[in-house]
Order: sequence, then C-alpha cells, then structure tokens
Amino acid sequence: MRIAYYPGCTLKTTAKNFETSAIAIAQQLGVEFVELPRWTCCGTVFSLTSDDLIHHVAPIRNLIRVQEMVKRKQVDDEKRILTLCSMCFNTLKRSNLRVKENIEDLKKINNLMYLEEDYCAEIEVIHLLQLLKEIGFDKIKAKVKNPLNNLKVAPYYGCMILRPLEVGIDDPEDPTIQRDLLEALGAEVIDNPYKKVCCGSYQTVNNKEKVAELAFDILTHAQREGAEAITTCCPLCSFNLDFRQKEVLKKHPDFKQIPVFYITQLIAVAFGLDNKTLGFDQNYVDPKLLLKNKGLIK
Amino acid sequence: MAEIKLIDGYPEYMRRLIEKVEKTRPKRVDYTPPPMSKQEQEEVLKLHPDYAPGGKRAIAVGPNKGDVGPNEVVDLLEAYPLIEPDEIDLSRVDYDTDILIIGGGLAGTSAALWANNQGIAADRILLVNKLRHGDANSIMAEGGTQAADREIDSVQRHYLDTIGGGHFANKPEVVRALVEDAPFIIKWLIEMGAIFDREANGELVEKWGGGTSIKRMHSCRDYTGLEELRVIRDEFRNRQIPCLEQFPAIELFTEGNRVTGAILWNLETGEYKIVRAKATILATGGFGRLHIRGFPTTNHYGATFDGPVIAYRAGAKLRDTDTVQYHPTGAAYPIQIVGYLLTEKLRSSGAQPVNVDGEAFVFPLEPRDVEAASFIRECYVRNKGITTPTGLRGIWLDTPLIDIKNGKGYIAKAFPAMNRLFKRHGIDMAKDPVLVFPTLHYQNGGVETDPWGRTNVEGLWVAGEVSGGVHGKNRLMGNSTLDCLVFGRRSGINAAEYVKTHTTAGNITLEHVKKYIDMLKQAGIKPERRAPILLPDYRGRAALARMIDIF
Amino acid sequence: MEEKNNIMERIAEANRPVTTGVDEKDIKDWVTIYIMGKGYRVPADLTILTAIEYAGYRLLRSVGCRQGHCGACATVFRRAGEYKLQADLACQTRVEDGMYLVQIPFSPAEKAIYDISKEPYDASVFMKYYPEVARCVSCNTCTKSCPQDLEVMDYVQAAIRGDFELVADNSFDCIQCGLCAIRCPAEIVQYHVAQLGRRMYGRYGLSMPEHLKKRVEEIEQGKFKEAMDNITSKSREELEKMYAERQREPD
Amino acid sequence: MKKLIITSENVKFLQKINELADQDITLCEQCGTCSASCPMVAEMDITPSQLMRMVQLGLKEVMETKAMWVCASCYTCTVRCPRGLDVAKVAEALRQVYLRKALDYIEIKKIPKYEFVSLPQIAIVSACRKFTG
Repeated sequence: MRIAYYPGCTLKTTAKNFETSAIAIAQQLGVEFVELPRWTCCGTVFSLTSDDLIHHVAPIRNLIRVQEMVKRKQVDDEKRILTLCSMCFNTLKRSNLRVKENIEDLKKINNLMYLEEDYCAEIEVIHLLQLLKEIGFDKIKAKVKNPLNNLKVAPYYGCMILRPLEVGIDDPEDPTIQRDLLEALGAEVIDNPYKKVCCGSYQTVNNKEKVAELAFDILTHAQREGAEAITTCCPLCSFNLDFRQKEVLKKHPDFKQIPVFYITQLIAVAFGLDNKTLGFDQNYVDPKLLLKNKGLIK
Repeated sequence: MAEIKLIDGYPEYMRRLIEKVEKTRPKRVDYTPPPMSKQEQEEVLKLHPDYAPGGKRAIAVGPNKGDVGPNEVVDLLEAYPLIEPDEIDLSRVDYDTDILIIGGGLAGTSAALWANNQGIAADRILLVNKLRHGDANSIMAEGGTQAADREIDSVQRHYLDTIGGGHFANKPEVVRALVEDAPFIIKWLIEMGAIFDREANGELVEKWGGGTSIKRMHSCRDYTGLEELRVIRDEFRNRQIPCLEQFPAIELFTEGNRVTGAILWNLETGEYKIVRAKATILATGGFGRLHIRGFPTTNHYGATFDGPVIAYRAGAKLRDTDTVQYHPTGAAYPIQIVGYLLTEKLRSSGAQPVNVDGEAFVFPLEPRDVEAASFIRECYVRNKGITTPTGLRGIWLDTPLIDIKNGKGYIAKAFPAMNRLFKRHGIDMAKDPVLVFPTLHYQNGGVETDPWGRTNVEGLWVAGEVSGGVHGKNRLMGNSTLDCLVFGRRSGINAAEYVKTHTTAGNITLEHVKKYIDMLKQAGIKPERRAPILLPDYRGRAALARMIDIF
Repeated sequence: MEEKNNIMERIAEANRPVTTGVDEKDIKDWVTIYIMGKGYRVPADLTILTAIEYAGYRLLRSVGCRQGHCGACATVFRRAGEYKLQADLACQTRVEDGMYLVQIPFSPAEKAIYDISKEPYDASVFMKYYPEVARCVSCNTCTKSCPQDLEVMDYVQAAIRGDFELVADNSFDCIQCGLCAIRCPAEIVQYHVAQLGRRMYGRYGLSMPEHLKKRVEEIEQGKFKEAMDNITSKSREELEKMYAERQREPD
Repeated sequence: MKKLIITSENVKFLQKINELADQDITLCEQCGTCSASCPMVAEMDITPSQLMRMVQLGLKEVMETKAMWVCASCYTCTVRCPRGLDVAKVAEALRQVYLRKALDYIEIKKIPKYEFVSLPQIAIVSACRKFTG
C-alpha cells in the first residue's frame, strides 16, 4: 500500500535514522511511504491564537500536495497523510481540524494561496504509531526475527501525540500504544508515570539547563524502575532526552547515560534489519554496546 | 490609450511574415547556405561599421597621437577633464590605502581577492564602483569561460585559437598568460563554490565557442558571468574588504610617471573624495554605451570608456582601440530589448538567420564581422529585412529549429535567460523566430597591458575589458570572462608584490591633467566636450528641453 | 521622406530611440504612469525604466545592465484597478496605463560572514548563519514577487532541511534583486541564503573533475612549456598557416 | 493590602486576551490544577494559575512576568483544567501581545553559532515561532 508521507525537516537532518528505520520497517509490513513531492516546514508548533491564519498556511499547503498526489494516482490511501514526527503530526492535524471546523478560515487560506488549488478539507493526518496499530501488533510480532528478550525498555510519549484531546492518539494520562508494540517485539516494558511529562520542548534553545533537568527526571525515573533504554517518536523529545544527557552529566556527574531509541529503530532491530537502516551513528548515547550485550546485534 | 494589437508578442503584419518563415522551415532543417568567397567577404565587409567609411579619425593628442579610433572614442580622448585641477583641495586625503581598485566586475573583484591572498590586509585594499559592486558587463556574460582542461585539448591549441581569432594582432606573452592560467581559474572557481554545468556523470560540460577548434567552453546555464561574479563577490564580502558604491573615479593622481591614487566622486551628492594609493588597478570595463556609429549595445549602463580616458591623461598607452566587436545577433524586436545579446550558442545549436522571404542567406559559420555585415546587407542593400513597428530593421533568427534539432524543451533548459526575456514580451522562442540585428558588444582594445596587468605607467595596472593586447583585433567567445579572472588575479598579485617593495605612498598631484589640458589647447581643441562621461543620457527630449538647472 | 544614402546614418537614425532617448514626434501611442505618485505621459512601448528616463529622470541608482541580468532595477507597482502589489524589474516590464510605481534602490539586508572552506556540509550551516529561515511561514510571497519566476519559497524550505542541491537548482537563476527579502513577512534574506547554499553545493556537492586537477598540475610542472615557448615565438605567417590548418574536433 | 480598582483598561485587556485565546478566562476558579501539572512551574516567577488570575483582573503587569515565556506548550494544563479552559492558549495570547509589536523575546542571531551544530531544525523553528515577532 502506498501512502502519502510527510517527513518534516528534522527527519532530513538530525533524525535521518528515524526516517530510514521507519521506511525500512514499513516496507517489511507492505507499506510504501511516498514522500510529498514538494513540501514545506509545517511550523512545528500549532499556532494557538484565534485570529492568526498565516501560520496555518504551511500545514494546509502540504495537505494540498496530498490532494495532488491522489489525483495523479501516486498513492493508494487517498484520504490520509502519514507523519513520523510527533510535532509535525500535532501541527498538521490541528490546522487541518481548524479549517475543517471553520469554513471561513478555510476560504481565507485558500484565497491567500490563490496560486494553489483549493484545499477541500478531506484529508486526514495520521501518526506512524496509529498506522502500526492498524496493521496490527500481531502481524508485527509475526515479522520479528530477533525478539527483544530481556531488553528493559521504558516508552516515552512526550506531549504532541497525546495532547490536546482532539488530536491525541491515546489516553493522555496513561498511554499504552508503545507498550503494546514493544511487547509484541518481545521487550520487557517498563511503564512509569514520567512517560508523558514534557521534555521541555523548544525551551532547549534558550534554557538548556532546565531541559536537562527535565530529562534527568524523566530518565532517572525510568532507570529506577529498571529501564535500560528509552523509546520516543519525536525528534525533539529525542534530542532533549538523548543529546541533552551531556548537560545532565555536567550537573549530575553520577548520572548513568541511557540510550534513547526511536521506536522504529527498535522495531528494525527486532526485524533483524541491517546497521545502515538502524542509523545508530546519529544517536548521541551509543546504544550498540547494550544491544550487543543482549545479543541483539553483532 | 491606443496600442498595437499583438498576437503572441508580434503585431499582425509581422505574424504574416513569420508564416513565410514557417513555410520554408522544413526545407531548411538540413540546408546550409554555402560559404562566401574571399572576394565576396571583402565586398560585404565594406558594410560593416568598422570598415564603412566615416566612422574613425586620428587622435590629436597624447601617447597614441596619430593612431586611429572610432569618432566616439576619440571624442572622449580629446575631451577636457570634469575638474579644474587647481580647484581640487588635495590637502586632505580621505582614503589612504595600499591598493585602489577601480571597478567591481569580475576583474576588479578577483584582483581584490588575490591581493588579499597575497598578504595585503583587507583594510589596505579599497574597491570603488561607479554603480553597485557587480554592476558590470561581467554579470551579463552568457556564453561561458574557455579553458583547455580536457585530455585531448592543450594550452597551445587555446593559444592558436585566440591569436587567430584576434587577427594575429594579440600580444603573444599576454595570450600565453591567459591560456596557461585558464584551467587554474576554473579550478579556483569550483573551489570557491561556482556551479558549472555538469554532465549526468558529474563531468564538466564543455561546449563549442565560436572560432575555436575544440569544445572548451565552461558554462553556467546562460548565466555564466552572473554565477562567477556572484561567487567571487560573496567571497569578497566575506573577507570584509572595503568597498564603495556609486563612487566613480573621475581622475587619477600622479607623481611624475607614477599613478598615486584617484579622485572619486559621490554620484549622488556630488562631493569628491581623495584616495591615495600605492598601487591602482583599473578594471572599469568597456565602451558599449558610447553607441559607436549609433548602434544599440549589449553592454551595461556604465560601459562608458571612463578608464582609458583617465589613464590616457596619466600617460598610459592604448592599443587596438580601432576595432569594435559587433555581435551579429542582438535582439531587434521588441523595442524594449533592442541590443540584448542573443548568444552565438543559439546558432551553434541550430538557429538559422533567415530573411523576409524565409530564405537562409548566409553560411552560419562565417566570421562574426562577415556575418554581421551580411545582416546589414540583407536589411539595407537587398531590402530583405523585416521592419519593426518602430522603424528598426532586422532579420529573423529561426530559433524553433533549435528544439527541432535538439529535442523539445532544449531552449528552455539551455537558454533560461533568453527564453525568459522573450517570454516576458509574449514571444516563445521555441515556437516563433526572433528578430535580430548586429549590436555593439565588446571593446577589443584598451590600455596596453603586459602579462601581469602592468601598463607603461608605474603604479597603474589594468585588467579585463579596459585593457588592450590580449584579444588583438577581435575577442574570441569565452575569453572575456577568462581575461577578467586571469588578469584580475595577476594584477592583484603583482600590485601586492609592488606594494611590499614600494612601502611609501607617492605624492598626489594633478600635474598630468594640467599638462593634458595644455596639450588639448595647443592642438586647438575647444573645451566643448568633457570626459569621463560616466553615464549615458537617455532622458526624453521633451523633458530636457524644459529643464531648469537650479540645484 | 528622402531616403538617405549612407547606410550607417540610416542605422543610427533607426536606433535613435534606444541610443539617445526618445523623441516626442516619433510616438503614436501614449500611456499615463504615476512615478512615486506623480503622473507622466509616456510612450506606450517603453519599459518602466526607459519611461522613467523619458519623464526626465537621470538614473543614478536602480539601473544597471538594463537587460535583466543584474537585479539593480527592482520596482514595485500596482496596475490600475488592482489591489495586488506587483514586483518586477523596471528594465523588463512594459508600462501600462494607470500604473503606480516606485523603484527600490537598495535592499538593506545583512549578509553573513563565513568561510565556506571551514563549514560542514550539512543543514546546520544555514541555521548558523541565517537562523531566520526557521521563521518561514510558507506564505509564498517571495515566490510571487520574484521577477525571475523562481520557486523561492521552495528553496528557503530546502535550506531549512539542508537540501543543498534543491537550493542550488531552484535559486540558480537568481539575480539578487532583493525583492523577495523586501517583501518577506519573516524577514528572511532569501538571496543571501541561496548564495550560501549554492557555494556550499558547488564546493562540496559537486566533484572536482580529475582531468581539471591533472591539467593544472601539468601546467605547473611545465608540461606545456616547450610547446608554448615554441608557438609564442612563431612569426605571423607561420601562425596564420597553423591557424588555417587547424583540425576541428568532430561534433 | 493594596486596594485594586478595576478600570475599563483592565476590562479591555481581559477582553483582548479572551479574544486572542478564544477563551472565557473569567471561568477560571483558581483551583490550581494547571500549576500543579505544569512541568515548567519551578522556572516560573508566577504560576499558571496566578497568570490566569492576573489576566482575569486585566492586570497588564502580567506582561512583565516570565511565566508565559517559560511555558513549553505541553498542553498538560489544557487537558486537565476542570473548567475546560485552555491555559496554553492564554499563555500564547500573552506572548503574541508582545511579539506582535515586532519585538523578539530571544534574538536568534545572538544564539552562539556552535549551538546550531547540534540543535535540530524542529527546535529552532519552534523557538522562532514562540519567541520571535
């Protein structure tokens, strides 16, 4: 099945490993991501003020691309666009909802983009985790060649796939989708309440000490429960939890570094995919030793 | 408002004439008219603006007294200065610098970079521009840059092509420098990030240039000069070398036989500034805007021969200023783009010159001057030209043949600038022919140079179109951007070396200007013309006739 | 009118409108344009640039190559009865009756200072020197105002994600007129961003051709010295003969 | 204790924020759930519920506080507010009141160049959206 795929900027730069691993596992599951031929940055954060429309132009422009792809028969899924990045997901989905619910806004945005075809507000935005659930975790389990036995993983959800309610893909207070997935892969799942606590998001730009403090809380809570690794599905969460461990160590010299995976990387490990797909060289805390110790990679 | 009704860019009567071209096109796809005999060539050349009588005269004064040049050029050499030498206050030096570079095209900009590479601190260099930095003929160069870098090519082959194209009047040692440096220049540009056209496998595209025996033209779409200049200007700005814009030099300073700086003039406020420099590099470009013999030009607004005028007064020798390069195919319609260069590459890609009856009338590989003269003959002797609504005459250049011969879409890909230009006026070159007529293109000669850009005057270097010697009597396609980059670099390096050994700045005087005025007076020349002219004047006559000069 | 015999004079006469300015008596069709609000009656077939000159302005700025290559003559205008603010090059745009216009003589944009030989070939280079690209809202105003019809927004977006090839390709025909930057609501300097991208791509994204490197070395090592000594000492007659006997590379 | 007099200016300010945030901030009953939920509250000079209270009273002094800039738009308060208020939107409205005067809260050009080597696009873009006018 071919589905329109919106990568987002970071998946083309510091989170390439998220993209390569996702594309590879999707392929194993019979899904082909067809990247939007021309796409623009979604803006990463949904604009929250009532009178602002300009910041919804970018998301809607991308959704128009999906319409074009459907017309050109470039995709089989004619109603949906897939995202991997949680922030892209949140922004695209909320802008989409806004124009779906407010026809006047849609008209104005269409009018501003008079060089584009009109957006018909019929596309839906989905996140990879939703697609995987739809495919079925049992099917995913059937593809596992390399079960993640004995690997203690704490899933981390962050905010953007859970909140606010109208866009969340799971229970905002107690999400389980990653747990179910990881269990299908054979991992031992370490659930803990910090899985949905904000990592500090964009505050990482001007207040990295605070972000490191939040990362410290999130990571050490998981570690206390026995977690050996963390999974995420957002390149910004990943940056804050993984790269910011450098700052964590500065303040907490006793802190023990812990690998942070994109969920797709662990699926790829379980599927027995090659190192190039895994892209571990882009992870800050090197997960290879852990995986080697567990006999999961050579 | 009454406007002529246009159909895809052309008025109805021209549309009907195009039908004739379309009719004969299928027959012409594989037809080429025979070359002219030597005798016929000589006959038709009498119609060329360089050879037609009445266009030239001898220079009355100065280092080249007695040499012949176009009237428009001699007019400026025999003109009085803009300043009264005694009225200039020389007591305050505004800029005291090591190297002054006048002109910010490819030549001047690369001179600055290489002087800096040679160890002259950025703040000891000053680049001044009449308009903005980069407003130059360089930026309009379309075709490409020659360099003999292919295995089967050689620098001596490039040498022979150049010197033959220049009618063997070139200075051998200067041409040698040109061709020997060429591959290095391309390599340097690539290291600086210039994007030359590449084949699918990453190899450089090397194209034909008119008058060459082998493909060695390196191009950047049809924006070669633009790309080269953008890149080195960006590097110039990164080095934070001081740069003045809208500040033309209106006279040089001398001390004896040494140039010691220049007077700049703020184009917008009218205030002058004094620059004292140990070395001065002149890179002011050409003279297209003199509209020699009343021809339109491919040149930039500022191409007004300022450099040679002020250098000549300082004692610099000129050479080869008697020949002017007219490009056979300048746009002749619509009026908004008259003179615009339609590169030779169009013809080498298959476009054919055609007269009003749809006949191909000239062998397309005749030398440029013969080709140009044959267009004039077609229009004004045989009366087989096409007259535009504004009374210009031209002949068709049947561009649709390019796509027929190279495949659909070739024009759009290979000639984006030209394609865009005609599209703006509603004309699709891939569908319809375009009207052309010879246009004033290049100043072949100029201030005589040596292989290091030195002139006969100490402290004065030249680089680029302002110089004379490298192209002889006729410049070869692809050698102009190369000239700028090679001699920009060489003059920058040589001036830097000079500065290191000549650590004291000279006195600034205008003695040479006073002497020149005396010479003009002695020759009986009346002070009715003043030069450099800096800019052409295209103001409407009606407005000018009622102007009062108050401020 | 009596036909003149001298061809050169006839050519010069025919070209007078483009070589010495326009004479009223030759004009049939007129339009009225408003230069900075002042109305002027000008010949209908002039460009904005030549119309401004016809009106009596001696241009010292906002004018350059006059042929669409240098980007000096950026102009904004509104057509009669339209709300849209158009942007284009004065030298390439014909006047229209009722047009209101003003030239943009200068674009006060900051160019970053960098040394491309020391930069890593990844997206961080854009963020480092032009972090404001991250402010792009994809409004497409830049693309709409580009006189070269470039997909400006697309290359700014490509810069955000470090797609150097797309930046280079989409921006290649950029003449740096500054109209995109002047109109950008996110205050991005698109044409400087593109310049950085093109240089990075030219240096790191494309290979240095081996034959070029080899030829430069050969010249430095003096491989052609003898041949050049030889040919530069030849007489004119000898050279003429050699030139006439040149072998042309087959097409 | 200083006596607070609510003027039309205060009302106007409240109305403006209500409109921008598309909320009726007067509904806030100051239960403190938002403050208790906020992951950034330790960094704030006033808590989210204090921020809500100041807006309720139309106190423009709220613009001088740091809280709205420390908010990471995580929407925890949004999903937990018992009155259904979107506190994140209120914070955004306050930020916009400032940014729309073409002011920047952080100057991106002043971020040290070396930071950009590791910072992902997603962080820079969102910071630009949230902190630059």
